[in-house]
Amino acid sequence: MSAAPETKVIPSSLGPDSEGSTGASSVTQGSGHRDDFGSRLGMWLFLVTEMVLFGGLFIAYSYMRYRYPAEFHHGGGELNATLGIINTLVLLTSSLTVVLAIVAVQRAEKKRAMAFLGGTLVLGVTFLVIKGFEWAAKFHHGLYPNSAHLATLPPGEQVFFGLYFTMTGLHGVHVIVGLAVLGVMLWWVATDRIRQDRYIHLENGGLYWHLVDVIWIFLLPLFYLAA
Amino acid sequence: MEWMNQAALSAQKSDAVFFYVFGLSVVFLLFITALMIYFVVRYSRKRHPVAEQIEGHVGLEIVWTTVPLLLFLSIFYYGWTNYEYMRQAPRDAMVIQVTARQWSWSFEYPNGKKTKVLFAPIGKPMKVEVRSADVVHGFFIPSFRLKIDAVPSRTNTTWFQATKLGSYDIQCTVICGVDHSLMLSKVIVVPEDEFKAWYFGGEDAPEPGKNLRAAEAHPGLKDMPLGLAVLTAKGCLACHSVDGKPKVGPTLKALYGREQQILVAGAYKNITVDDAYLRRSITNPMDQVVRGYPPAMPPTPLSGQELDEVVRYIKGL
Amino acid sequence: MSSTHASTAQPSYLVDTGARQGLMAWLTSTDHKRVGLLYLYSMVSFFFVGAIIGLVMRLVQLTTFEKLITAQTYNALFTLHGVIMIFLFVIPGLPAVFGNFFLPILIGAKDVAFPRLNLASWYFYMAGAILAVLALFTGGGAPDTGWTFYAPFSLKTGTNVSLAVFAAFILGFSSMLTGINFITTIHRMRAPGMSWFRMPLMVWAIYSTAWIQLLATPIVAITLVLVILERFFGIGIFDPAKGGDPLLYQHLFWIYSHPAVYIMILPAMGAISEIIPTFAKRTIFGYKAIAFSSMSIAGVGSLVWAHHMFTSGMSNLAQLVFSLLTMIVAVPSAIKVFNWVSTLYKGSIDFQPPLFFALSFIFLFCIGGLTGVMQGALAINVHIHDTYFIVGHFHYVMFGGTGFAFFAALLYWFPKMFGKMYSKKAIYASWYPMFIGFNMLYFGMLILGMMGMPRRYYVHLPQYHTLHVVATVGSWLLVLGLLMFFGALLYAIFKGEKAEDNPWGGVTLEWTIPSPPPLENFEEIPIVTRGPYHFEPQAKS
Amino acid sequence: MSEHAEHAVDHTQEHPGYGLFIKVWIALLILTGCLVGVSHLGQTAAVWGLLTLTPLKAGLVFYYFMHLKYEGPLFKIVVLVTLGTLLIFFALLFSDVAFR
Ligand code: HEA
Ligand code: HEA
Ligand code: HEC
Ligand code: CUA
Ligand SMILES: [Cu+2]
Repeated sequence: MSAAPETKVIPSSLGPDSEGSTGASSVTQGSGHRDDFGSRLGMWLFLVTEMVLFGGLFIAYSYMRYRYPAEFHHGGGELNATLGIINTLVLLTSSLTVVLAIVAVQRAEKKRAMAFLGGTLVLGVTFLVIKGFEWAAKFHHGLYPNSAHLATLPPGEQVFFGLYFTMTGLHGVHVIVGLAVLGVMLWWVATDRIRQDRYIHLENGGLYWHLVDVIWIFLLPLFYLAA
Repeated sequence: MEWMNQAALSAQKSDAVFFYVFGLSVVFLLFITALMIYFVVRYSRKRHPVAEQIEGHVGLEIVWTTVPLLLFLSIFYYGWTNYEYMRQAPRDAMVIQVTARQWSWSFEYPNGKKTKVLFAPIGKPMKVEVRSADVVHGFFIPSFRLKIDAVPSRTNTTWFQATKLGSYDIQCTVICGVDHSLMLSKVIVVPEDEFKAWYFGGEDAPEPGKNLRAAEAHPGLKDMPLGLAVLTAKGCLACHSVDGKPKVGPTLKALYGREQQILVAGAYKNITVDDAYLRRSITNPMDQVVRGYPPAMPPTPLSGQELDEVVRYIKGL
Repeated sequence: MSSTHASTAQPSYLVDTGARQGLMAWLTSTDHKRVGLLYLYSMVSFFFVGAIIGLVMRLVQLTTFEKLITAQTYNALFTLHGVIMIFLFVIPGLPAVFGNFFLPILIGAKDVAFPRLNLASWYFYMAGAILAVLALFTGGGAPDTGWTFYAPFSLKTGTNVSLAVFAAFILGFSSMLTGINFITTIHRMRAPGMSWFRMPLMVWAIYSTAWIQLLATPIVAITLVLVILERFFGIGIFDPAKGGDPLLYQHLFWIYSHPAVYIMILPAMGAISEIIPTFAKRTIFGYKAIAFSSMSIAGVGSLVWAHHMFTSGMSNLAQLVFSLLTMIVAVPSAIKVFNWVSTLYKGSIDFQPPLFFALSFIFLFCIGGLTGVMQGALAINVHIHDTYFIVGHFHYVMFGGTGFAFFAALLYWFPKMFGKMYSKKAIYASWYPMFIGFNMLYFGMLILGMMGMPRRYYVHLPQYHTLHVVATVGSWLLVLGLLMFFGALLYAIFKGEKAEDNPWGGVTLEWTIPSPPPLENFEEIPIVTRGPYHFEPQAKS
Repeated sequence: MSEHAEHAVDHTQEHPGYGLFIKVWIALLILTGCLVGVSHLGQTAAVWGLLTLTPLKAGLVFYYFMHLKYEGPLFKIVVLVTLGTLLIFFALLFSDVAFR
């Protein structure tokens, strides 16, 4: 009595497909084609989690800023805005080079693609170095979580610096991860694993790097400019 | 039953909403359960061999979306109106400062009197301002259906107006460490004149509700050795036992003459417990902390005579 | 019966075909069915660990263990019980087991979109679980803060909160990766003809769950990271001594942890929506209403978090808003309940163990949900917040709800997964002690809470003792029932009769393939031409 | 069945060239300059700059660098849902913080 839903039969050319490395056998059903769209969807969904992750911190920031406007203002004054702005330019440019690398790959300009990616890596490292100097200066002035000096500041400023170190620190971690990912991409471009007809990994790696950039776009005014 | 004891206005308000929701819930639960059982029996395969394929019914969907919605909104509204007043104390309410700390409560009245149990005159609005000295605690009087958290760095307020004489439990409801479940106190509702006599009386005016408290709060306070009575009244026994049981602080049993390590100014030192040490431990607890214990003991002001009694009592343990 | 697959050439997924054999073949398999079973075995094991701790806590309330279990140990016990049950049992819950196993089959796919990521999620899960267990024995000992890790106590306590919190972080990661995988799978891998409104309701449930996992889990991840940073570096965001705010912690924690309760219940509701039509032999009542209610639970469920904080000293406005939204989120659950019951109407009901457990689910979930509504009403909440009433509520929804749905789903799909049938008599027999014990235990808790018994209490005042005894006795009955239940299933795995391909007469895609399914699920990808619960009008009785 | 439209979208068709992205980059630099300039005008101006220019910059990166412009509706919805969720979290949280 129980009838199954009427099923017709279509030949399927699908086998377990080990192509690609993010998706393994992620194959659009019945097409036999690898599913770049699916991979990008997966990446975007991952970016969603990253956005919410930092979103949580931004919410914490605005909560605290609402409570301590004056202290945040004062804390922001202690930061080195010039370094922050330079770093913004560095990161924006690195974002550009990534997207140019994709264009280059699409046009099968391998050398150029490698140059662009290499440029991104250099810029990313520059960002970290500048950030390192900035943090070092703060530490030098006794401004780091739990420091004796910080304990003498008003509570709101302690929170400000707590947030500053947490948010820029977490962002820094993402920069490092992004550099590692793009390093692999560079390697893959060099070895032709990424090429004109197959560059989904580079696209996904680029998406990640851009998101890291976007987060910094928000961090700059929150800490250096408008605080 | 004891627990349905509505000892304050807030209890009546809360219970009214509760019975409303409870009634609705019982009706719906019985209805749904009865319907399920009826269908299972009535449309069992034996009685009803051929199922009818009914895809749905828009009218019904609308009904069972809007009816529950309206009921839920009524619950919300009733819950809100009966609650809202709890946050706004009447102007003439007496303000009591409640301080929670691991693991005790203390109460301070506008005239500076401090107590370990809360005295409240019947029929008078009392505003409580709850603070915490360390972690989050919860100030909870079941018989008043009243609860407000004690959050460090904040002052939370609520108020109550007791409607029944008696003594009611105060419990801590937020996990705050090992002795969370011992963080108890009482609110003692007394006739107004009795309260006034204590409140406006001097230093040594007898606490109100004596007859109540002797029985309920500290059974046999009168019959105790003086030292023990002080320990009890001052709340020391929240952290110290006199029978050797480990609690937050070291036991006071066989303490006198014991050899132990204490932390003085950052370094450990071996000492033997003697009179002077005991006195210092009690008056300035932070100066010397016993190894293995947290520096958690609050300084408690004891009169000279009280201190003598306590030390004598500890010696004898 | 349409068992057209008797002569299938493909071996079942349970047979090792690759180079690796035995355990290694399982630990390295990216087959979604095997990953599902890995989750099943690990989760049930953790469930037992958590359950035994629950049992011990009940004994503590009888004051039998006063010597053995100190107040500190008790605090560690309920923390661990909560962490295990929440993060290792009900949150991965049905999606990790049945979602993994059946999601691709239900939509006519050969696997999930990212099979290796899927296996990786399981490893993250196990890593988190192992860290959680390690947290017991290392550092300052087992955490004693409750599963909510409220600051500033969690910042101050000397116990090993950092590691436990880190474990929860890893588990959250596992949960997010699963969510990503499932959403992509549902978007990309549906068989031809399987349009959105031809998807079985389990798929809808998993889809909405996956969105919550994506949008809420990162918040708890960052919150837990902040707790760790706070403990190691003292960044001060939650620490009032430094200007931080404990309420911010509570907000961030519940922004995730309330939606998490819907992560727990939605797939359970999905499974119920599969079971009821199959045994009523008729199409589900109000398919779209149920599908949309899943999505709206996911949506509105993300907006009610602060109903856990009514007594924390929030603003009046926030109390009003969150109490109102809490009421609204109950509506889609009500819609589901009414549609399920209506699905029985004019069916031809074949009363079998899975249906029995599904109906028990409805009953217990209603009690849980209705007590939830009581908690959402402000005037009541100020009384019952942080009492045993809450404990009763969430055991009703999590154990009576998700737990019983888990059991129902296990009974329903067991023959498909293992190709064996269990003894129905034994299952029926296990229901009685389980159900009676359950209600003694948790209804007792509800009354205790109304009386004012606070939760997380090592010792209680004398007026609460009688009901604690009742609850404890109930817990023994419950154990008895559970032992019978799992005993019967365990016996069936090894000695059970061979199951038919379609023992219940179900019509969703999983019943068109052999039991147990072959490695590739479908020999040919099916083409779907109708809705999921299409029962042919029956010819004869 | 919009999904099948998704399948059909062939991402590899018209690719934007180098020039477009460089223009976007220049726009981003200019916006950064504006942001810095505005922040010297005082606290309120800085906050307004933050509230308007920063999302604009982020939008450019999303839209062009992250190729959102060239994707089907699904990805746009995903991003909007995420931002919407965050916005609601934010608003509801402030129903507490701002009214205490
Ligand atoms: C599976 C998990 C799950 C589920 C599904 C729910 C569902 C609900 N929960 Fe629950 N809840 C928890 C798990 C869950 N909860 C946990 C773990 C805690 C405690 C955390 C801790 O502190 O440790 C908690 C705590 C908790 C609180 C905080 C209590 C406090 O600490 O003060 C509140 C307050 O509003 C609440 C409300 C609700 C509501 C309104 C629902 C609704 O979704 C329920 C909707 C369902 C129904 C309403 C039933 C069916 C409907 C009908 C039959 C319609 C007819 C009815 C009427 C017209 C009345 N829950
Ligand atoms: C799904 C979630 C879940 C489940 C199923 C349970 C199940 C149980 N819980 Fe639950 N509980 C929680 C989630 C859950 N709990 C949470 C989140 C908390 C809050 C923690 C906190 O405060 O932080 C809590 C808190 C909590 C408390 C409150 C502690 C307090 O506040 O002081 C108590 C008290 O009794 C309790 C008891 C029990 C009991 C007796 C069971 C029983 O139902 C368990 C019975 C089952 C068994 C005993 C299994 C039988 C099987 C075997 C014995 C093994 C046999 C093996 C084979 C056959 C292979 N739990
Ligand atoms: C909040 C808990 C708490 C309260 C209340 C408390 N104490 Fe203590 N007490 C401690 C702790 C913890 C120690 C151990 C650390 C230290 O020495 O400071 C201690 C140590 C002591 C010691 C030294 C014990 C030894 O082994 O050397 C004495 C004596 C003492 N307390 C007496 C008292 C008296 C008398 C009172 C009441 C007026 C009291 N305590 C109230 C927590 C408490
Ligand atoms: Cu104080 Cu619990
Ligand atoms: Cu909730």
